[in-house]
Amino acid sequence: MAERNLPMREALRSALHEEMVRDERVFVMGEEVGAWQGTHRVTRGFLEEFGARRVRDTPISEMAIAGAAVGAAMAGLRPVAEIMTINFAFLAFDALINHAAKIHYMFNGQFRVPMVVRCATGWGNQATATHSHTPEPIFAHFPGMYVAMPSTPADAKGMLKAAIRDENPVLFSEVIALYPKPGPVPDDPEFVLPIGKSDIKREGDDVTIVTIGRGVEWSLQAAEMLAKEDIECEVIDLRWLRPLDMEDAIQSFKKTNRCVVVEESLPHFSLGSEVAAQLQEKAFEYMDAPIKRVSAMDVPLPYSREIELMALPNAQKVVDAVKEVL
Amino acid sequence: MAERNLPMREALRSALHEEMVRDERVFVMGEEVGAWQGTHRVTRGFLEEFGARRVRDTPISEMAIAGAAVGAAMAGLRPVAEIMTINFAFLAFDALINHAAKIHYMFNGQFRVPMVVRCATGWGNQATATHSHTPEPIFAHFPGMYVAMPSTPADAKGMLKAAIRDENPVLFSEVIALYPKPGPVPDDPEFVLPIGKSDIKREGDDVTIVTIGRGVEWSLQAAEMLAKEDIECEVIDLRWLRPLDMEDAIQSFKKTNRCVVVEESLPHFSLGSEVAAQLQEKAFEYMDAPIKRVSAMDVPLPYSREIELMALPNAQKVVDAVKEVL
Amino acid sequence: MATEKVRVKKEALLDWYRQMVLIREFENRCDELYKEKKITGVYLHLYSGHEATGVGAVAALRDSDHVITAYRDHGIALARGIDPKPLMAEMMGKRTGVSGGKGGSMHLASREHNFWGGYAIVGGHLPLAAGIALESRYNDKEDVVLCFLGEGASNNGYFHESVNLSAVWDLPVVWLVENNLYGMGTPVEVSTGQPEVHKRAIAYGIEDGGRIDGQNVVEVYEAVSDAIEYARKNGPVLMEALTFRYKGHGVSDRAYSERAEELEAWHGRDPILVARELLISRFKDVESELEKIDEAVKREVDEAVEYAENSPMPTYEDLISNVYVEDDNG
Amino acid sequence: MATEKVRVKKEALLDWYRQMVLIREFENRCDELYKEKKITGVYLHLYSGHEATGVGAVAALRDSDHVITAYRDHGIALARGIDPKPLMAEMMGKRTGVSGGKGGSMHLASREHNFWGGYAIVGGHLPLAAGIALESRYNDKEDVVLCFLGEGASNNGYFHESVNLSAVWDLPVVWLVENNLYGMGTPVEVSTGQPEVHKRAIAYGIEDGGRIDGQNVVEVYEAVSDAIEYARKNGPVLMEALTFRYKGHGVSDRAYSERAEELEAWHGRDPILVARELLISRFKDVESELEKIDEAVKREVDEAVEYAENSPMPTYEDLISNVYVEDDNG
Ligand SMILES: Cc1ncc(C[n+]2csc(CCOP(=O)(O)OP(=O)(O)O)c2C)c(N)n1
Ligand SMILES: Cc1ncc(C[n+]2csc(CCOP(=O)(O)OP(=O)(O)O)c2C)c(N)n1
Ligand SMILES: [Mg+2]
Ligand SMILES: [Mg+2]
Repeated sequence: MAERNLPMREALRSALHEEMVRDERVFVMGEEVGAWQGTHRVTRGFLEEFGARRVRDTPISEMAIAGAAVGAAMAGLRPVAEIMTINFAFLAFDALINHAAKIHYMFNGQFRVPMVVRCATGWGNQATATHSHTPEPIFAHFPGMYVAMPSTPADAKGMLKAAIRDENPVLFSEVIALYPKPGPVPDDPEFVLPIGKSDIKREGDDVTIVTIGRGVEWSLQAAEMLAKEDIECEVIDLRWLRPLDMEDAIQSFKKTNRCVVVEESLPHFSLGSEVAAQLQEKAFEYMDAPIKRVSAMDVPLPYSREIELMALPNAQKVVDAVKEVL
Repeated sequence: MAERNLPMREALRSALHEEMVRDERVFVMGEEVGAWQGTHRVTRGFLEEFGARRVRDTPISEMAIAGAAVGAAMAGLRPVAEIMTINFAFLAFDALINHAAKIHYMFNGQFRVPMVVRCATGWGNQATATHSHTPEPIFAHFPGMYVAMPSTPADAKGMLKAAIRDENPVLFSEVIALYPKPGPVPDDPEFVLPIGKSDIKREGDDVTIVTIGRGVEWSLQAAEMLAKEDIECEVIDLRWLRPLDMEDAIQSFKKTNRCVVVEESLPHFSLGSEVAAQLQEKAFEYMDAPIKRVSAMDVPLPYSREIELMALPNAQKVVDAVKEVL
Repeated sequence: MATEKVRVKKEALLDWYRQMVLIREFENRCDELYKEKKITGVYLHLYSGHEATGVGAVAALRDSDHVITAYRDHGIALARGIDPKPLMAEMMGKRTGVSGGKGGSMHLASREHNFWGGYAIVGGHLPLAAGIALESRYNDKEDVVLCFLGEGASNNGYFHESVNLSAVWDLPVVWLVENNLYGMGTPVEVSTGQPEVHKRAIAYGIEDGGRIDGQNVVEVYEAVSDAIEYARKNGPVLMEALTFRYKGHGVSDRAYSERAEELEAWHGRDPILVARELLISRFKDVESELEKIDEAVKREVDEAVEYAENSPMPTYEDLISNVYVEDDNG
Repeated sequence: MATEKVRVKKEALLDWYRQMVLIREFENRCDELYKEKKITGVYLHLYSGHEATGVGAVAALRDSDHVITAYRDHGIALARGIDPKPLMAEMMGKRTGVSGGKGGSMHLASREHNFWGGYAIVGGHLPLAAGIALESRYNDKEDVVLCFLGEGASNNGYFHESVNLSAVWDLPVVWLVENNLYGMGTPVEVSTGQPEVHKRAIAYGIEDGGRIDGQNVVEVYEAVSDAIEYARKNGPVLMEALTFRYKGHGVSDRAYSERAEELEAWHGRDPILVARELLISRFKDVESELEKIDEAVKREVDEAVEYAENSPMPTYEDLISNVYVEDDNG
């Protein structure tokens, strides 16, 4: 199949573009998505091409952005709302959790909420404590809304298309640090990945690394480093926090009997907690060592570059954790 | 020591009352705390006694209630803000997580935020999907703010006093179903429990039950039922989700080698996940069985009584889980 | 925003009278059923006292227009013509309820009536109203959204952001504040520095639909008709209807003894009384028709209660369904 | 809200001139240091163009009054008299920075100056301002809070809830909107139906402090002085100063080529130029004094940069400290 090498930003842009061309009901709304060309340039050129009807700049009103997307979706449109960074989605928490995620259930299926909320996420650029969250687990805590977090340009395209076409609300987290990173992306406009399906990003027999988002990069780097010492890691990219697909992870763990969970988020009540809890429950007999977690340190993020990096996970920390479980 | 039998509601009321008498800087604010006497009657009589300066009714403005409490605390007061139910704290998420919890750190200790946000929490009274959350784990995910959840009237008093006297922000969750439940409460106005200290609510050698809030009641009931079959459960009440004190739980697990975690919250990225993850990590050699979790079902909460109860944990579900790990 | 005052026809007025009596009767019955523990749970917010506002405003709509409101939704649902049977069944948490027993009193809705539901988070439905109105504009339709909200809700961030969004996008929404002077126990002067909520229109540069008498169904109908037509052609309108809540905030809340005097005054301006007097003064020999209506309504509510009582409870299957849309009809 | 216009003294005007030049110089240097990668990170929002608003408004305060603002905070910090050295150190993430290198450009603060900080969540500091003002009222003090915010921020729920709370509690806050006509790339007419933000005062029943010329430091000083004195005695005031942002929203944002013409027009009304002309027209032979000031400011900023460059980075100890208050001085 034909493919091109694109940065994740462009993969997302082409997915969104193709879906807007395909389906007249799809439109984008959010702060700076139009005239400013998108804070992260994902909607670059859209206002010119699709016009102000389908590319809608908004005031700095996160509650209303999310809530209006809910209403528009209920009424039959397919909004792709951008909340500039997921930090600001805290202001839309009620609209997302108590409205987007609940309305289909609460009214017994009378309404559907086929909306996507795209958020830039993640940290590592001195954005400081309020602007550096990677809080996807807290959104995925609640039923009713899917939560996606792609790690490669191809996944980004296939997952965003799946999110837009799905009948349910999806929180779509785009890791800022990954926007510029390139990778091969299928040209096929029907390249749509299944919702809630994890992916084996590298095979190996010695240790299972379960991860998501930016953690995939650290994990693959760590796997490279460990391969030099003849330690073969299997890297499972969960891709979705909800639905959380643990099948590949469990299969892999049953083979390797050892696991490290790698995430960019904070350590408590988080992805690592859930994965470890499920593995020990569902594959207890296969545990040869405790499951280790590599997460951000349990501190707010500081501005100053050096100490910020100390708090962030990286490949070396993954290597160290893998060695602990061997 | 002299004590009285009080419902949790009254224990909270007396703690708050005593602190307001003790410290002129302590005041309450929130929706219906004054003239209406408090939605949950915890501030009954306060407006009459302390006057409108210290008992402040607010508009329906959760963002401003939490945010103004932050400012007042920074400036030297000790606000005890009430957010009527924790569901509405979703609207204050940013004020709590990005402001209350971050300001001390972000400004390098220049400011302190000694505030308490009291919220009624929990479900089981047909309050439906938007009004039935027990979402403490998602607040406790973030560093900077403590999260308390007492299970008895005495704990409620001692923990609320600790929260008010502490120099850090505290989210104080009061389980609605426990408000009317009575228990002995020390009269001593200096009865202050330490922050972040768990409590062994029942001793036993066979299985460790780790729980919090309303889960304590279900767990103690289950322990009674199991004792009739000669199964002795140790019930650990964590009392605080942050700081999360795992010492008692780990000690107990090293003795029983079996554990069930019981919580009222949803199952994913939750308290059960974190406790299971920590136990398998810190006491791996002691695991004789997988750690099981009893949580609410992974659905929004419906209105209709019977099906609502199906989704809620209860003593029988705890009994079943304990038998699974035996 | 002035149009000719339409002289309301007798049939219309009689029908509004019927709707108001139906709402009152429905609410009274809910109150009783709650005391009998046939309706259970913590929340049940009665519309008694507000009838003229709901009925007059909804009467101004076309079928293709949209309605959305907060948790005090029974009266709006009835005014929109939804059968009392599945409404009463919802109160009792039955499978035959409009929301299958999953939404309850605060979450009535009927997609086919373009009644988009009651919502229990104060202010939470306001951006939804904006979004629904956006679909109308997006697809070049003429439909308007009538969004009810309490005066208490107007102090929430949702209000500000949603009304402002409706302004910048010229959305066809009529923001109708039911100003019943209290939010739970808080008087409007305690909850805002601007107790005339309609005056906030200027903060968004939108049309100020004024403050109207929410006890007079004809006045409400006429003013809301004007607002709806304005919104259809131009953009959002903010207006308020002065009314009063007869019961506690919800049935499980204590009644307000301090309010006794105020309450009595408002009962003197009871919306049903006002309509009744208008009918009697305008049309002769109408009393017997009114009596017939009163009786028919009682029967209708009896039947609704019977239907609800005889309906089955939802099952485990219902508990776990509709968490997600499982099919793929997108 | 009319008081006698105070005739501003020469020393005051010279000092304001100095402050404005200091801010301009500081910001220009930040811009250069960013290009040299000595200041790093994604966010750095320069105050250039806004100088008269910040300096004139802060000049209206007593030392015991309070100031709080958003992330565009360098100019306010300097106007409040904070030493440029620890401010510049903060830009570079140094341990000697006002916030120990943990807050960065967007989170400058100095408790001893009653400068309560810059805040990066749009609108997030508004309820904090209300809370700080509450302490003043609570303890019967006379202190006022001057809260700066952007016109873009005024469309956020925080604005509505905070200003309304200040109204119902009669809090001594001056809400000063720095209306620079854009929020990032969004013109004010696109972000609200009411581009004259001060008119929103009526939505809360509070004092409307009007729209003032934010380029003229004397006008700002006088109008804000009136507002502050009003707030001290009565309650909140909402006002706006029209100004303009010379640079991109932040240094890492692309410049706005479409804005070139608009920008040129505003440069014609540069706040430093305006003050300079006023000084020259009013006081003879002032030019040499101005030159001295210009030079002194350059030296001051040089020293600040040197100080910052020579300061140590924070350590692991700093990373993990101040997450919680560990002592117990309550
Ligand atoms: C966000 C939020 N805060 C608080 C509540 C609790 N609450 C329910 S109704 C209500 C009062 C609303 O008053 P108003 O908007 O005037 O409507 P009314 O009840 O008078 O019809 C409050 C505070 C809630 N449901 N949601
Ligand atoms: C809640 C929130 N939403 C969005 C942003 C991103 N953002 C930062 S500054 C800004 C524009 C603010 O404009 P304005 O209030 O006019 O201030 P100015 O930058 O013009 O000084 C935006 C959208 C944010 N920081 N916080
Ligand atoms: Mg009301
Ligand atoms: Mg601006």
